[in-house]
Amino acid sequence: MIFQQIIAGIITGALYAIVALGLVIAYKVTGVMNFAYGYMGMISAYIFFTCFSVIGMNYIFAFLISVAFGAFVSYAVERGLLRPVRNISPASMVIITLGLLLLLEGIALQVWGNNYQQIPNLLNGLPLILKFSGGIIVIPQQNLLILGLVTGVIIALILYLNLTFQGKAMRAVAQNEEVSKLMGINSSLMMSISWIISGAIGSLAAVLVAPQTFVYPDMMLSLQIMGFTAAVLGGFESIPGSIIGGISIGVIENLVGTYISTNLKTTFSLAIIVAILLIKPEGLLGSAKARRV
Amino acid sequence: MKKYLWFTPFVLVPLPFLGYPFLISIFVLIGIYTIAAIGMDILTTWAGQISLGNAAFFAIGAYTSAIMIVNFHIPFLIAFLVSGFLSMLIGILVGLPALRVSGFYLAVVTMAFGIAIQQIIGVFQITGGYNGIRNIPAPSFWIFKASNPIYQYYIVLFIIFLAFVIISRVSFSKSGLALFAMRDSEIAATAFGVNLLKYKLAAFASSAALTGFAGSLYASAIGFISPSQFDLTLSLDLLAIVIVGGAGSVIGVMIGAAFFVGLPFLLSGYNFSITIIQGIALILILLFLPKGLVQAFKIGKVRKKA
Amino acid sequence: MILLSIKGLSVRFKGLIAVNDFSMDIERGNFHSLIGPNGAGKTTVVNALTRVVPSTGTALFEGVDLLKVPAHRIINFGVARTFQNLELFKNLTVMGNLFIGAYHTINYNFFDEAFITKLYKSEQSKILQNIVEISEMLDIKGHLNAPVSSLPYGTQKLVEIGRAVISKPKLLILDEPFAGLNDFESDKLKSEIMRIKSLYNLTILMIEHDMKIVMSISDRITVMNFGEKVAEGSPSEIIQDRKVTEAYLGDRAYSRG
Amino acid sequence: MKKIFAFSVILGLLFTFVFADTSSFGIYPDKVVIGTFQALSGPYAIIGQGMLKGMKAYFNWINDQGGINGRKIDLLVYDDQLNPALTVTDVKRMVEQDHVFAVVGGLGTPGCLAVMNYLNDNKVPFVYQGSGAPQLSNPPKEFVFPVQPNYDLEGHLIARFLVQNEHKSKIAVMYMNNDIGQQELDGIQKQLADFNMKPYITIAYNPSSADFSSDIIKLMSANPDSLVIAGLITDTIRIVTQIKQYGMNIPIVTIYPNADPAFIKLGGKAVEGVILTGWVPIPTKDNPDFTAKFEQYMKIYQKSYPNEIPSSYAAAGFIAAEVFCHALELAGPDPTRISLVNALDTFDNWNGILAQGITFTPTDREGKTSMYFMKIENGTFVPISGWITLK
Amino acid sequence: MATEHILEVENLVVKYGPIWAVNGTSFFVDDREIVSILGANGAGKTSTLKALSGLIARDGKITFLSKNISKTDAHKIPYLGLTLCPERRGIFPDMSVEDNLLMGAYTIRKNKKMIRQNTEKVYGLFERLAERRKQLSGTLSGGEQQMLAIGRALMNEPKLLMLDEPSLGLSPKLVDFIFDSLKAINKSGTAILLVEQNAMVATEISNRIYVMQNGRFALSGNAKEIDFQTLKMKYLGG
Repeated sequence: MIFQQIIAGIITGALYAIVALGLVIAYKVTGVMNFAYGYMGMISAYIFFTCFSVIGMNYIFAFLISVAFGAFVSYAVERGLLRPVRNISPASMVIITLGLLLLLEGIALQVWGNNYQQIPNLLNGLPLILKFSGGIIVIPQQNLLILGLVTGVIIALILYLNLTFQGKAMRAVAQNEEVSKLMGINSSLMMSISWIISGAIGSLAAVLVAPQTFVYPDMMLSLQIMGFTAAVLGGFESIPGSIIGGISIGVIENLVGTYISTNLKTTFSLAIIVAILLIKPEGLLGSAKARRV
Repeated sequence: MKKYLWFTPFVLVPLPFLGYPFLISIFVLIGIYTIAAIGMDILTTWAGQISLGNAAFFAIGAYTSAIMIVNFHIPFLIAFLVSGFLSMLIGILVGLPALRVSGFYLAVVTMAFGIAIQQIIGVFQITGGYNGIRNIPAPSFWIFKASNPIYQYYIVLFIIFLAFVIISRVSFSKSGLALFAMRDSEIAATAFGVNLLKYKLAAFASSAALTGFAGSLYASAIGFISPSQFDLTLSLDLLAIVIVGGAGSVIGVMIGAAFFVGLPFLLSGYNFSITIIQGIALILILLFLPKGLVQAFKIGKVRKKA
Repeated sequence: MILLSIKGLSVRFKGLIAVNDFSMDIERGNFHSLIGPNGAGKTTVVNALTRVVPSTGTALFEGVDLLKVPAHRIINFGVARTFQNLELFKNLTVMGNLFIGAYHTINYNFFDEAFITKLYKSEQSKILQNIVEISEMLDIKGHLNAPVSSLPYGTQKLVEIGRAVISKPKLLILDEPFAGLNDFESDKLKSEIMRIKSLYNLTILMIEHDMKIVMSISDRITVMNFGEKVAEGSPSEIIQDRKVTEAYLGDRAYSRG
Repeated sequence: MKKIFAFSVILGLLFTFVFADTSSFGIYPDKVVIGTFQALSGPYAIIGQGMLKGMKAYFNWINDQGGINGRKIDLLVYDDQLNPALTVTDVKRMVEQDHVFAVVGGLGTPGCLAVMNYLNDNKVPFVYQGSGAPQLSNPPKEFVFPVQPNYDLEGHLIARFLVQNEHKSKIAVMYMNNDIGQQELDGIQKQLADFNMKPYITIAYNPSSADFSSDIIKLMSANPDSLVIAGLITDTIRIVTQIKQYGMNIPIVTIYPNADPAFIKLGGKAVEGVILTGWVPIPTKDNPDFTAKFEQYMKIYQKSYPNEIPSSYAAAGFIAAEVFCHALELAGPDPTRISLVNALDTFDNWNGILAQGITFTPTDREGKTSMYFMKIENGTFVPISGWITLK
Repeated sequence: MATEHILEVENLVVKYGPIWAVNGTSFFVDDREIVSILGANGAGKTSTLKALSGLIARDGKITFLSKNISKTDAHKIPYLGLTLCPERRGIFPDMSVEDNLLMGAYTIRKNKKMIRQNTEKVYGLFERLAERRKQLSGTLSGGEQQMLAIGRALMNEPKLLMLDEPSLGLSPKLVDFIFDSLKAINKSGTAILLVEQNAMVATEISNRIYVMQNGRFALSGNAKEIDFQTLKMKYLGG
């Protein structure tokens, strides 16, 4: 059972990881911690619902439209709302994105009402079953899809940031905005791109998790909380850190849920994370220097 | 603003006699949130620490007081004081991480604390699990039972007044200025003898104590508590109240609390989502009135002069 | 008589040696300047002394090793400082900033404040009196109730010095007090500093780049380069010192000069 | 002197609140003002909106006929978002400012429990609660009239059904870690204890969870022969869906709050074959009497909400309105709160349109104690048992 | 072209809030020239360079290759052939040496061949970088970082290279090496505008110098004719 739980934990953790990843990308380049992140994704899930279930579009097409919409919302938010106040204090940043969160929640309520809506799984066939001497591992197809897509996104992102010129330029902006301007890099454009990527990732996460949670205004709340925790655990500046952070939280949660207490699953997981942070305040892969806070 | 401060009691004291008894219950609620938000204010505005977990202190205060009164029949006043004290002790424990982490990291640590406390309360028998605790009697002082909301209103008002008096005395004294100094520049504050350890813990302690007092009043005023009432939203609301109303001003916090607690009642008949208004208000206030709604009144005043 | 004696002070940041085995004595009553090119480690020395950064070595101040004292207790021994890029409490008024300067001299506690005890009243009026005195002397009395961030840069510098002076220090450390001031402001600040020094009987350690001022104001000068002391002496000795010229103008300078 | 004067004015004003005859508040020559609290926004709005529609449909129908004894029903609605803190304030507002005659059909266990004693102490009748909390009926309270079956009772019935009808012995229980789940579990455990059995495995989950993989893995490795899910619609569907995704195939029984078209709509194929309990009857071929009544119900409902299929929450609201109106009629031409209570206590297996078999006595306030089982087949509810009662 | 000023600055003013960092300076750089701006700390040298590269708000007229760039955004200036190698190097510490150089070639990113050539040129100039091309640049020594910063600035073949205190924190030997490299760079056709505290090394390689004090030029002239004693006085006061 322990293997099965770890695998299930990795799949849950993969979702935490990409939420963390999206947060970290935006944070690294623009220094904004986006507390409305999950709720921006939620809007995309509603767009998907509208395209797929109401208008009756093709699944893939609806998927692409909702992700593109999420990217656009993210772009607009960064450009229109957050860019003008880039240098405010962390507390104010929390509040302003919190205001955004309330606003998005309200908009969703107003536009789509508060009934739960359903998005179907893309893959609904028989689960993948692996038998081996120690036991049996069952992975539902939708979870395989999640794992596949998340891995794909992570690999694509890492390749983009490490191999392409533009990706490297974005990393340059994250490390030193002023000097990157001196290289001729349009840092303002890079910031927008980082939010577009972040928004697309958030939408992807929302659409992937929606069949499980249903679509409703608060659907992303717990995913967002865990995504944040994962990002902090990973060091908030580090992309590999956020992935490791997300997956380890997923696994910790499942193991705690199995062997310690179901009721206190989240509590124990959070306690472990807080303990790690107290021992290593900069997170697992964070660096002690130059924290952007 | 200061000039017109004397006017406030003349508005607040006779308020219950407007003739809308149910309104008083709302005023009581606004007052209780004001007390908790003053606690938040001390932490954020005064000491510059973020907390996304203050709902936990609210819960600790409410549950301590409710358990003492319902299960052990301890007089309200004692339960009230103990709940503030216990919150304070736990506040100090939570403050310890604040010495190691700051900014967003602290926000996440306190958020984790808030979520954990909510979950822990749901698990134990003595707290009534997810069922919560019911039939918590109204605040009483020996034979006097403040079951009428009017009495509760004056009790709450009195506590806010006390908090206001203490805050106004402290704000230009050693401890208040030391907190401000710590917030503005830790390095300079240290250089002039401010012990960061002591003041960070003191900020957490007093914030937790005030929030705990508010929780105790809440339990007795509402008469029913359950874990779902003390969720992340409450913590965020407390923070938002401070920001909207005006950081650092008791009157401002009151206005903020009225905005966040009172407005939903006002709009409960209409089919319009209150969060849109709250969200827009938060954003606009942060963009244009970084010192909160209080600043708007100030601006009005200056214009009149000019 | 020596007021502060630094011996073997070293500061390392992650393997990088910022200050290496630095020693220096400051005579009581002296105006002692610490100079050197950018990145030589001057501010690091001061940060080590005031325990902002961890360090090894000793710094005996009237028999007490400052390097063993926690940062917030340094002021109690009579060492006050200003900061390179102004570390004022920017949301407080000038009065509030000066008040914190006197923080460590205040004996009342929270309960005295809440209940306005006799002790509170007498201490509070004493401090306010001090604040007024200092502000009169520095000619910033008119700004007492102004938020400090609203003041011109030069005035903010004065406030920062006032905040240090009100703490009644024996040793006052000034970190680049003249940076960013125009000639007029510099002259004014220079005379203020000299006046304060004699009035309060201060010993001053100053980091400064403006050589004209350093040469005209100092009793003694220590020169640093690459984290080490390269020279020490009176202004006239320093100006002749080959190592100083090297440090400032580059190592090929002497051959040409 | 001035001070004393001011003081006595204040005291006088304070006392005006205390003395007043309240027994016929809310009764006017042409109308009766009653109040209700419903979650019209927030996560439970789907329930509150439905329930309110059912109530309004019935009251509209009654009012169109001229009301009860010449008085129309005037319903005040407050949105408490199923947040008990708001419920308390809203109910105080109804009682103290709006002077409602009675509170009819409040939604949500936390809110109902939070205000039941307040209403009882203030002698305001509280008819029908959208909650199955046993505390409402036990101990009985003079002014509180629960109608819905309570969860403890339901737990008993489910356990008995699984053991006696379905011959299951390894019964797993997944329950929401809150009052509803706990009470269902209590009922199941007590009933199983009577059979000298225990639940095979019990798993508590948090009401806010969305991912049940670790719980399902636990379940799979325990390998039970049946599963009871004591949770609300969304969690139950999540669990059922994920169980199916994991390829697990066992009989699943869930509780009556889920017996709603939304359960099928949201659950889709995954909820096929799930067994539910019900207390609001559904029309079938072998029950022509009730089928006629059900058609009447649909007619009444669609008069207010044309072309809309009522949810089961609407049915609950409808029943609440029915019970109240019938009692008001019995209470005579000049009803008081006391006479309403006395009228309610005469209900003996009373059948209205939808309301079936409602009984109240001064010492037993469990209005409805019988239930039946149904199964989801081809996207509809199909009854698979007759009425079952414990008593 | 050779006699025309490639860079001409008229009446440059830089203000930080109430502080005037640069107070109306005018100067020029000719093609293939090395010009140094000398002065003590806080004199306004760095602000001058930041103003030229568009990083900070500035007043006055800046003409580069007959184009007015006084309002141009910072990230557009390198495209014109004007590159600043910033103070304290400003390398990207979490990137490899090679990637750092690549960032320097951002303006010519479409021309893969030219990038390859220029990279080899830089490696030829600084062999130690070639040895460490895969290393994270944050782990390099101070001298190597300076080489990297200069190399990076050369990657897009600027017409005028501006350097802000390349000698900062380096040992005398390394300073010599860096300045010899600058001479070589200049020989291959790049004009250099140098800001330095280390006056003597700077003077040695410069054609002309300006000495800055409190945001103004206190002294200017041909580097060979400058009087060392006067210079020393400007530095040490006294």
